[in-house]
Amino acid sequence: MTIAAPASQTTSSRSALRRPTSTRFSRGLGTAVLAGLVTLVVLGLAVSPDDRIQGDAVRNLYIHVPSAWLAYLAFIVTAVSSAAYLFRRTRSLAWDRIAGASAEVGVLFMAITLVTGSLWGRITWGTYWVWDSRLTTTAFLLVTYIGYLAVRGLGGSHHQRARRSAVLALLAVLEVPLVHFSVRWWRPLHQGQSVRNGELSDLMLFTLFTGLVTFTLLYVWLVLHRQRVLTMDDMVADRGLDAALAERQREGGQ
Amino acid sequence: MSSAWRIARLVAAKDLRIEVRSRVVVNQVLPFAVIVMVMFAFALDSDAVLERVAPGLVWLAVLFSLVVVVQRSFAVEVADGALDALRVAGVRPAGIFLGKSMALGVQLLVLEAVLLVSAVVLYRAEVRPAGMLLLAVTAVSATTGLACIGTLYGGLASGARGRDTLLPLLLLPVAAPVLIGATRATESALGTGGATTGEGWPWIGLLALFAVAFGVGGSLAFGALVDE
Amino acid sequence: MSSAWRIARLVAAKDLRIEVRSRVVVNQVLPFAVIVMVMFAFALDSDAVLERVAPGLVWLAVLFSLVVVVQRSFAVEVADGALDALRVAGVRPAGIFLGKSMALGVQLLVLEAVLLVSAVVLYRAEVRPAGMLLLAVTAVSATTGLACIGTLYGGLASGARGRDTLLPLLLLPVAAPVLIGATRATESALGTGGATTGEGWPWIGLLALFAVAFGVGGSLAFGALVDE
Amino acid sequence: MLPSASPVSTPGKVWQLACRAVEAVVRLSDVVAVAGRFPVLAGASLVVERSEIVLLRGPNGAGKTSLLRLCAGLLPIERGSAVVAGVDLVADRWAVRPLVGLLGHANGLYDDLTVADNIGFWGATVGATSGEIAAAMDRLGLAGRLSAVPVSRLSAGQRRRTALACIVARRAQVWLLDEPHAGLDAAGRDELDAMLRDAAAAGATVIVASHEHERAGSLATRVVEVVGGQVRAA
Amino acid sequence: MLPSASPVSTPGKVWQLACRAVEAVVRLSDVVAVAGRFPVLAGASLVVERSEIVLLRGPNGAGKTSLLRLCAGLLPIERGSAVVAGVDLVADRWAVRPLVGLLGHANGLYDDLTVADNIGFWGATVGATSGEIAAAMDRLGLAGRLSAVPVSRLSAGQRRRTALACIVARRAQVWLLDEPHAGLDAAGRDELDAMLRDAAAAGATVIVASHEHERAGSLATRVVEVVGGQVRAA
Ligand code: HEM
Ligand SMILES: Nc1ncnc2c1ncn2[C@@H]1O[C@H](COP(=O)(O)OP(=O)(O)OP(=O)(O)O)[C@@H](O)[C@H]1O
Ligand SMILES: Nc1ncnc2c1ncn2[C@@H]1O[C@H](COP(=O)(O)OP(=O)(O)OP(=O)(O)O)[C@@H](O)[C@H]1O
Ligand SMILES: [Mg+2]
Ligand SMILES: [Mg+2]
Repeated sequence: MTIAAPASQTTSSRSALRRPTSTRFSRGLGTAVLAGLVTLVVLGLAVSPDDRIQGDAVRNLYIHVPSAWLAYLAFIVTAVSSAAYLFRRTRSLAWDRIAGASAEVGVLFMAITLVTGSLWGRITWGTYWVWDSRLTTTAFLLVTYIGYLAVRGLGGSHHQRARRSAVLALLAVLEVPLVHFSVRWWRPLHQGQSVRNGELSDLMLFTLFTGLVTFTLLYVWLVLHRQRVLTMDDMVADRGLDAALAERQREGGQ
Repeated sequence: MSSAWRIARLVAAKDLRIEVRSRVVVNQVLPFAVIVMVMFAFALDSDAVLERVAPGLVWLAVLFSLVVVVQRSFAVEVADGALDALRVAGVRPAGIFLGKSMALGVQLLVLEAVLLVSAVVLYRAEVRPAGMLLLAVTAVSATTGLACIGTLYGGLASGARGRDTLLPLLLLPVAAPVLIGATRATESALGTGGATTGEGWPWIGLLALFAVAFGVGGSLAFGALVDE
Repeated sequence: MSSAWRIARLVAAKDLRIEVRSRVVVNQVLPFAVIVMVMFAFALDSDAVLERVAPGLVWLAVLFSLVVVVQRSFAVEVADGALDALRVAGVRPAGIFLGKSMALGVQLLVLEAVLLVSAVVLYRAEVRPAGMLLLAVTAVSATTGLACIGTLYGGLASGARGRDTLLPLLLLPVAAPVLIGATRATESALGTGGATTGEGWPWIGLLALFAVAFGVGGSLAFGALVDE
Repeated sequence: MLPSASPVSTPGKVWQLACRAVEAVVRLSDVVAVAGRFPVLAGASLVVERSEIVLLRGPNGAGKTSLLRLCAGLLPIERGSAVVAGVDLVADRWAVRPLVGLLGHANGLYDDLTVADNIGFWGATVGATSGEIAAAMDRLGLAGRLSAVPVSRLSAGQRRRTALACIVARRAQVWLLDEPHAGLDAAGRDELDAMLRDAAAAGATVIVASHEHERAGSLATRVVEVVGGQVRAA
Repeated sequence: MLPSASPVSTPGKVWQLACRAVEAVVRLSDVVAVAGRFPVLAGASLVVERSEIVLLRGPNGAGKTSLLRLCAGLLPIERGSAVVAGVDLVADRWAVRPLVGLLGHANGLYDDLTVADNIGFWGATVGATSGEIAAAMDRLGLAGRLSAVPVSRLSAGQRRRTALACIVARRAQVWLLDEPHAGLDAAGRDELDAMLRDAAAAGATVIVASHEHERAGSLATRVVEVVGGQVRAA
């Protein structure tokens, strides 16, 4: 059961927490992201040529692939900052919150990959879903990190949460290479390593690159904000604990 | 570490003795696994199909049994606060992890043996002598991996209320690669769909990788996951 | 008897409330069953096969879930001696049996609905409007049968004797006919492999027979099983 | 909550009204009962009159719990005869159950349900009104914050209190309590003793098994000793 | 079985030998611990010297069990500081465990195993010799028929005895006992008290939570009151 802190408590904590989650830097970053998205749309929809086989469908690439790669990045960042938390000398809840925020964003990007992918599949393969290795492993990766977020929600003290989820993150990240190399291993229907094999025209590559940069900026921006929000959540929880303590100590009174 | 091994042997022996005395796996899990195989046979009643998918089905049944056995394996620990007692006994979690994994592995191996036999009987999947070794190696490496994963997430799931709901969510996605690898390896061991034994060994690599990764990872992580 | 019904309703409500509070079935069994479906699809990769065996797989997944749900349903009773307390409450065992069966049935029905939907999604099995009624009747009658068998089985396994006897093992094969019947009926409801709706109804007869037999038999036998 | 006040409608009741005048509420003679293959009761004889409070004491494993479970109709009778609340247990172990209230070593609570849920359910099974249930709850100090806490989160004593509330909610004529004081704090113990005295005064019969001789001794009107599955006067 | 006699080889031990002279065995100051979100300990402070026998008492739900679990390193510390047997629990909750013996409300036994199996297992985990195990078993009267009975078949008190035997088999320096008398018969209680006095005399430190004030009070060298997650002198 959760502690329902008295109204006064929550409002006071709110007022204390009523500083915005944005700083000048993050505002600048935000505008950069917007600019990037605009250019990406222009490049992706107008400038870049359509594919000789896939036609316009190929434009999906510019969202699909960057979001997939950013999801990888997000999960790796989660793992790294989890390790940083577990490492005694750098132990700090800040790392844990970064890990959490990054995982949330990663799940978002992975979901985008799935959606764009299956839409793309409908066009090119004529079906939303096939039992292809990469598709399935991707789906499993998504489930795994949803599980990770669930574990973060289990409750207990901040450090309990941090320790538990950090360990889990280090295990979960093992699945990323699995997804990446799955196409090599069995039943590849999905695109192989087409990008690095120079199957794309320069302009397409450039557009893809723009997408990559934009999504990276977007990722950083999202993580910054989510991480700050998580910090505030912890602060509110601490205030809730204070209220609960007072109540508990009063038990003796009557 | 030596003490961890001593503990591991103790815990494993204890878990196996519990099974010997209570026979829950033998009397309840095993029959269900077999029934599942029978049901498969009924569900897809064309021999051609059956023989082709036999390996996959065997490993599916194994995976299903895994969940039940893991639940059981931690139920006996939490029933009367034994898990706490273990923690207070100053036992390093690595020891608990390895011990329970070993016991789990043994039970799974028995299950797999029975399931393979019933697959041979029900699905007419015949085992080539050439495949024998491959089959054995597959079973062992896959089982090791599954046992480690199962123990790890079983431990996490066996905490306070609400934990247990996480078991499949965490367990199955991670188990999936093992399932796939084991299936492919078994296929080539049985020569399903004309697969050659050679094709099998790479998969063993994957399985071994998993087993090691989760064996080591688990021994390190278990403490953090079960301990509050 | 009237009091038996009152108790049955109470027990059923209690079991369902436990589920609502602990969400074990929704959060644990359901994802488990769905992921099992996914794995099926993965194990037998060809769409053609998949679509043909979809009904069988759905009912297999139901069987899987049945085991887990039954174990859970009796775990909560024996955990703290509640089963004894129920007996002392002067509750006729028929009441307990019916109550637990009803709760079990409801949970199974939810599971089946979800599994059917995921079968449609994953295996591209499409439901013909004509088959709808047949499908519903199948689900209900098969579920009733399974719920009764499951409760009996659980009572046996958790009762004082069940532990060391092989009785639970004997009860298991009984589930098979129900699943076969349900599979065939579902096949003809979905028109799998060109089966017509007409072919389904005879199976419904079988299922209904089973449901009644085990409903009545269970209500009479349950007392003897759980009471030492 | 007065046992005699409430009309209980069960087969056993009529029969039992008929005999109450002439017969003791509990009459065991040379009862033998086995668990597994072990004779937990080896020729136990005990007679308890109406509104007595009897204390069973004796070494661990002597058979106290078994005796109480037998009186509640949970243990089959191998030899001898047993009549409780006018019901012949050899003939019918079911009829007696609505008339007795048993608190065992285990609490018989559902971990996932809240305190209120549990007491509500057990009250309902014996047809207690919501009023009686509420009364039971705050008599045992479970009315406040605790009523909404899942039983799994409770402390040992709070669990015991919940179990007691479940028993109190039913209007039993024979109370069978197995170490009821265990885990209760000082206030809880006083409350419990008061409840038992009230029940006895109102015509119920109380049998208590306990190892806390000072405490239970002061409560009891009579003390008997259980040893090796037999009952001796102490 | 004498705590001080046996050389225990653990990281904490060295450290602890270093400080034993200067420091109390248990030193909690303003400890806050939460379960779920509930503060089971709300600023508890307690100092216990070597070979003291301290009785914790207080109402149900006050925090006694939580306090004992915290001393055993089972409960994470939210605020405040705690040092047990020279181990700082905030820094390392593992090192303390080989030095303490905890008997909780639950017995920590495996139902399907026999008494001998259980005691053997728990003894082995802490490296007790078969001699010590046998000694523990017949000190608690479990040597005979019972040793081969599955724990699930035991009576409540016999289970408790088995759990005690498991604790005794390990040579703890800090004994943490949660209502150890509950369920034990008269003989068992005397035996238990004797064991605790021996242990204390041999230099161990004993903390007992109990509601049986007469009994435990006579055993204890000091009594403190736990209320609302805090500790008060009584
Ligand atoms: C639900 C369906 C899909 C999912 C879940 C999915 C998932 C992914 C993932 C995870 C990646 C990153 C691969 C890596 O670099 O590790 C990726 C890359 C890619 N996907 Fe998909 N995809 C789907 C459908 C499609 C479709 C239908 C196409 C086009 C026919 C496609 C084309 C590509 C291409 C070209 C890449 C870049 C490959 C590379 O160079 O690495 N995807 N997809
Ligand atoms: N299946 C069995 N096999 C062997 N012994 C059994 C079996 N079942 C019960 N017993 C024995 O029967 C006795 C049970 O007695 P019971 O539980 O009534 O004791 P009790 O007087 O309640 O003891 P306590 O004071 O410890 O509660 C115990 O000695 C137990 O060992
Ligand atoms: N998750 C939780 N939610 C709400 N309350 C909780 C939770 N966990 C524990 N509690 C409360 O914390 C307290 C636990 O205290 P503890 O078990 O230490 O009591 P105790 O002093 O041992 O009581 P007893 O004498 O009954 O054993 C109880 O009041 C319990 O209700
Ligand atoms: Mg007893
Ligand atoms: Mg306590």
